[in-house]
Amino acid sequence: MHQQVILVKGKVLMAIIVNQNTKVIVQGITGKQGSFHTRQMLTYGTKVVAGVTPGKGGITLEGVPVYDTVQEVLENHQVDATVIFVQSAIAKDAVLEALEAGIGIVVVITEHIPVHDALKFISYAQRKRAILIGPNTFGIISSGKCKIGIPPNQFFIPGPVGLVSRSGTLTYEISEKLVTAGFGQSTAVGIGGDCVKGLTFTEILKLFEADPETNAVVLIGEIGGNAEEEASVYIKEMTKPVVAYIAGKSAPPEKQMGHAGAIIRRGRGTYQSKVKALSEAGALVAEIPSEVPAKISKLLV
Amino acid sequence: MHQQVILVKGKVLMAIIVNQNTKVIVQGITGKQGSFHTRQMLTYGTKVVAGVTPGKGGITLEGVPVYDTVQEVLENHQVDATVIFVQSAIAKDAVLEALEAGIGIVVVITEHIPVHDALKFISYAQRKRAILIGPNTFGIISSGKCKIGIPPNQFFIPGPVGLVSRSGTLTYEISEKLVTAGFGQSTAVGIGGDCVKGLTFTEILKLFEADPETNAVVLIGEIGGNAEEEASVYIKEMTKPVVAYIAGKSAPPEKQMGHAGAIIRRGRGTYQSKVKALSEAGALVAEIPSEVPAKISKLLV
Amino acid sequence: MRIFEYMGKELLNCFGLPAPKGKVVSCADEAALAATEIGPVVIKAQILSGKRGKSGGIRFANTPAEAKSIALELLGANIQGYLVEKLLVEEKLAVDQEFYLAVTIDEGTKSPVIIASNQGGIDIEEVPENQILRIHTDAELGMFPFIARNIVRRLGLDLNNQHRKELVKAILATYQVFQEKDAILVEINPLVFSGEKIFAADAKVIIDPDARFRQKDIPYVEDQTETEKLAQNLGISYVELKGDIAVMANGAGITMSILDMLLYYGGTPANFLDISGGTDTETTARALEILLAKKPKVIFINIFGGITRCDDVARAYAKVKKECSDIQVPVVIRLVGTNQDEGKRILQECGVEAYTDLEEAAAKAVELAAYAPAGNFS
Amino acid sequence: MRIFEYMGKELLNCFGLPAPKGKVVSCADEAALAATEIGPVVIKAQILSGKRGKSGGIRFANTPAEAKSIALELLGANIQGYLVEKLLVEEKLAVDQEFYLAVTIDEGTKSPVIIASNQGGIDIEEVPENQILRIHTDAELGMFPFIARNIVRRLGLDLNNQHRKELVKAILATYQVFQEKDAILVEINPLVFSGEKIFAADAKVIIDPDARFRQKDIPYVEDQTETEKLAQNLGISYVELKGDIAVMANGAGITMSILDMLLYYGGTPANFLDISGGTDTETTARALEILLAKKPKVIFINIFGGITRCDDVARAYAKVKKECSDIQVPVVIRLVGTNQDEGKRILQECGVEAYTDLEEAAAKAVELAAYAPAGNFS
Repeated sequence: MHQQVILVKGKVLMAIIVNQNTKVIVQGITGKQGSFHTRQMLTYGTKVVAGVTPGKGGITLEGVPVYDTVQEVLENHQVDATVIFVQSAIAKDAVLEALEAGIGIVVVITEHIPVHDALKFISYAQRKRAILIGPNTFGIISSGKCKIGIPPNQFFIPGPVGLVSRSGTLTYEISEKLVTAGFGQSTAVGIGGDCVKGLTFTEILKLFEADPETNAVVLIGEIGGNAEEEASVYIKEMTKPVVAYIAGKSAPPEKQMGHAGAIIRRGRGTYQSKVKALSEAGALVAEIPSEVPAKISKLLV
Repeated sequence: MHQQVILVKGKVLMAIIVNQNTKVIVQGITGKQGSFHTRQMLTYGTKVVAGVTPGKGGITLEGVPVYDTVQEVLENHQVDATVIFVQSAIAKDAVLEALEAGIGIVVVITEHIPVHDALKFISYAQRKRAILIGPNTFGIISSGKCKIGIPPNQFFIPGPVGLVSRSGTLTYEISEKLVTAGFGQSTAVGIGGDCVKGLTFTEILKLFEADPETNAVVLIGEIGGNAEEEASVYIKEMTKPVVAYIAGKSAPPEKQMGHAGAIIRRGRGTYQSKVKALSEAGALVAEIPSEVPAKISKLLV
Repeated sequence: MRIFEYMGKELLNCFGLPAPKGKVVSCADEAALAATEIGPVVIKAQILSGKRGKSGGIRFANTPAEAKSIALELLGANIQGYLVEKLLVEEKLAVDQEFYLAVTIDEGTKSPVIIASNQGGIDIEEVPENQILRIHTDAELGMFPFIARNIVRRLGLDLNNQHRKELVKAILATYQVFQEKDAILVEINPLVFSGEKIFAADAKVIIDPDARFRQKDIPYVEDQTETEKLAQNLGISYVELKGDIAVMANGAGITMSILDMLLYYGGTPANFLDISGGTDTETTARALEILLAKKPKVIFINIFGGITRCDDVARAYAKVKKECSDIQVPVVIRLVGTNQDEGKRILQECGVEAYTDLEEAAAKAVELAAYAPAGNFS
Repeated sequence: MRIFEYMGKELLNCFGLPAPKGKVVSCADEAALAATEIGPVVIKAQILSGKRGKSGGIRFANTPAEAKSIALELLGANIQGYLVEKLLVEEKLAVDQEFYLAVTIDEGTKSPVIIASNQGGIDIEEVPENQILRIHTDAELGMFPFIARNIVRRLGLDLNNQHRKELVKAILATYQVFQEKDAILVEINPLVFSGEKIFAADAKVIIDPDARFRQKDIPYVEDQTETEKLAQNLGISYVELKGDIAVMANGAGITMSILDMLLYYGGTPANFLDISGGTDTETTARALEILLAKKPKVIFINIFGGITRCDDVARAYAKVKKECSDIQVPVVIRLVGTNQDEGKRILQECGVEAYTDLEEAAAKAVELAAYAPAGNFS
């Protein structure tokens, strides 16, 4: 996958996917979420070079020029990544616009995107060899370097822990505990809370394994789906330690997908199945969030 | 593009796209055209290893086993190429079936395929990096080695002339004249008579340029479209001589596509435009078919 | 959004896969009339639950009189927690062969998947692995007849051409409903041959709730309690549970985690309530009222402020406290993030001291619930 | 298959791009009635030809009486070889801005292409290159609003948001007709802004004749002579030309080449007839009758046998010769390929010596035509 190596004044700096030089645009910049988080990203130090909202081209928001189309942005700016804040019904159009224009990193914050739309734009991203994070993700943040998404700024400071998660607020919670315990994060990535996602746990874990700035990884999962079980296959091969926390131990069994879902999952998806797979792969599994910094502390100090 | 180099008993044998070892299946083998031409191909020496007709699996036709699906064929035979004889309405399904199964050479004989279907399967073939010849083509014949398609057997004998054409019977006519004049063909390829096609003139010319068995190329074109003008760009670069014949000098101007077509073609498409482009590129242009062997004769003898 | 069997069958029929001859009825006389027209029938309670057969929701009638008496029995009955309001009265088919067929989404491959088995009519989870086919399609390219033919072949059956064609048709129709109707599941179990024809004898269809805006011709089917509906109208997620500590938090993951934490410390959550979908003061106040109405022993609120502002939530609490003249239930609140100081100040004015540490707050909530008077808990 | 303007406009309207208010009429009273309802109107002859304006096929009427008199004049008239049977009576719009918009297929890129220009209303071939946009789409992925927005931006116009949205809508609708209706051309010239709204003021739509089997809701529109129709029903291609040597051959390329050859030798072809679509004896005999009916000076038949069998064609000749008691016109036949010897034998029995060399045969046909009595040629 993508490992960016950047030379700044002769020094090699690494980060997974994004870094301090990543130039970002915001699609849906004039909406409530888009404008709020553009301000937050700028405050964090992210190089937000432009925004897109059809029909609003020409204005400036938080000092960032707004365009009608992605194509027009690319004629005027160098762009590495885009973050999607548009409403769910038009998200497919926005994502395809970014991919078709050749943007290599697409972070889809929007939630409630129809899953058939997500299937199609994820497939198209693979064809275009682009990195797609989400949908329904908090985004990606390489501490102190670049934040693309919505995590609160104060809980992400540089440090040795890589963080990958399916859930936003839970990640902030654990991140805050880590920071309080003295552990910053190299990069934190939200793979997204929907059933189909662009980057998976495994792909992110591979990047952390190769990242010299990351010494340990925290994986935050949830019941449902196969993602944690599939990640466990790779965790077995990793040289870096992994601490995992899985939410949903007490949640009632999901009613919806029924038999066909069960057939796809083949017994996977439960809290027990995930904890078993992770433990067997050598990950340390925390029972409650506060156990995460404790386990990291044992590993890294 | 694809240049096949095959070692048989230590000797290097070349041909463009197909050769004496190419294993072929026939989709639509039990139809009138499919069965007739399967017999003809077998007579020519083509290695027809299987046929496909849904619902007819299990029978044998001309000694060739028939299956219901391409997938089933591939479980039982090694296959390099397929030739499509199914009726036009289901041609897209048959072509996609072959491509999805991973067959690398697809020759689409069927005519009257809806152009929107052709656009889609040609695009999919590109994605799968497969060679697609046609639709509405007579096929491909590497003289004495392999015939995939419908040309009459007797007019194709081994020789130094590469032949590429948009039209079937006209090709046989010229091929017969060449053979009578003592010039066999290395390979003859029909790019197809429809407005969108898989392989183009230029792609075939490149293969002939690289083929040690080909010393000169005959290009048989028609009025309409840009194909000959686009080929001329490459002919300029070729080291091997090209003789061209364009049919339709006396045809009334095409009524159909009107302005938009004209905008796409920008003045190209007429007899005059094609002859001018070809001549300027260094091709010798024959006025009537019988001039073709005469010009080849001058070049090669 | 799961839809009723008869609706799923109508969709399948639109794309060329028929159901047995049948009628949807909502009174016993209609059931009798349908049986008069059709002959021997199967009568199926239209509820949003599987395993109706085991709960008496699927019955057979040979005469109109029998149909009427069964309908009288079923209509208005409660099966697996669902009120039976409609019945599907359908021809009792002579079944020659049964299949399982479904199309859904495989999150592992990020693509649609067709699941088929020649072991139909029984619970597919009980069918041996090696008798279940899983065929993935390309999300962009979609479905083609050749894929259906491959499935039919790989089912490994000795079928005549007519039956093969029928099965191909059924697979294409099922996939089309999945594709065109934004379904996340279309499941037919069993798919049956009766004579030369194929029929969907059952249909379970779940429509992607996020795609309802463009599937307006599919009627909205309700599968929620009154409180869940109320919450949905507010744009927030609410699920009722059986414990005594009411929970409000922002974010699905953290809310789930809080339920786990309460159990970890020995408590029991009364609900799951994620307010991240609507976080202004007014919506939060309404959400709080939902919790109060359930009369829990303790209310536990956790706000990790991002776009959700701590002061908004604090103001919501203050507002509800004032409107209800007083909140009797003890409330444990933990606030962190955007505008947390202002939020804590507002809460102090209401006499509530906000926590900063989540585990400490959760443990406190469990402790309060353990000592609360039993009568408060409905 | 080109369809009438009003049909194209109906299709566009189905996908969200309206035409000006209008009515299709086939008598003068209806035209007057339409003008009464609509007000000042433009009356457009519905014929399958462009440049109607220059031939008087597009007229304006301010009153119902004017509309009636124009309709009387146009209905039944012959414009550019077409009989006017229907008129489109349409509101005369106040036009603020005009565009050219088309979607067709670019054979070079093997993909759909959208062509747009802000120089609408005039002949697009006269618009300078740098004012014409060509945007290609991915044949598999299709069209999306962002592509339309890119086109609108690149048109380089100073439009307000309402106008931009209207233009995006128009582009999407035009593309959808192209995609959903198997069109090979959808051309709107001009596309106009009238106030805040956009309208298709004209529509030229050509449907892929090979896709008619799945576009059954689009009416069949005839654009052929009686003889061409007859040929089409036989499954063969026939085009009338103005010369005196009737031509029958198998294969479009070779048939075109034969026309060229006849001209090369100083003759003139009377038609293009490619029998490769139907090559049995019966069809070939019927095709031969079509040629005979046109009373040419010479009939020239060239068969290069492949799947077409020379003996079938020879038998067709023998059959027609017998049925017509005799064929008066000289016939030059060249036979090569499948069953050529049997074919030649049959022809010899009819007293015709078949040629083997094409050019020799073509030269002979020209020679015979030059010496044929003039009266034979109608």
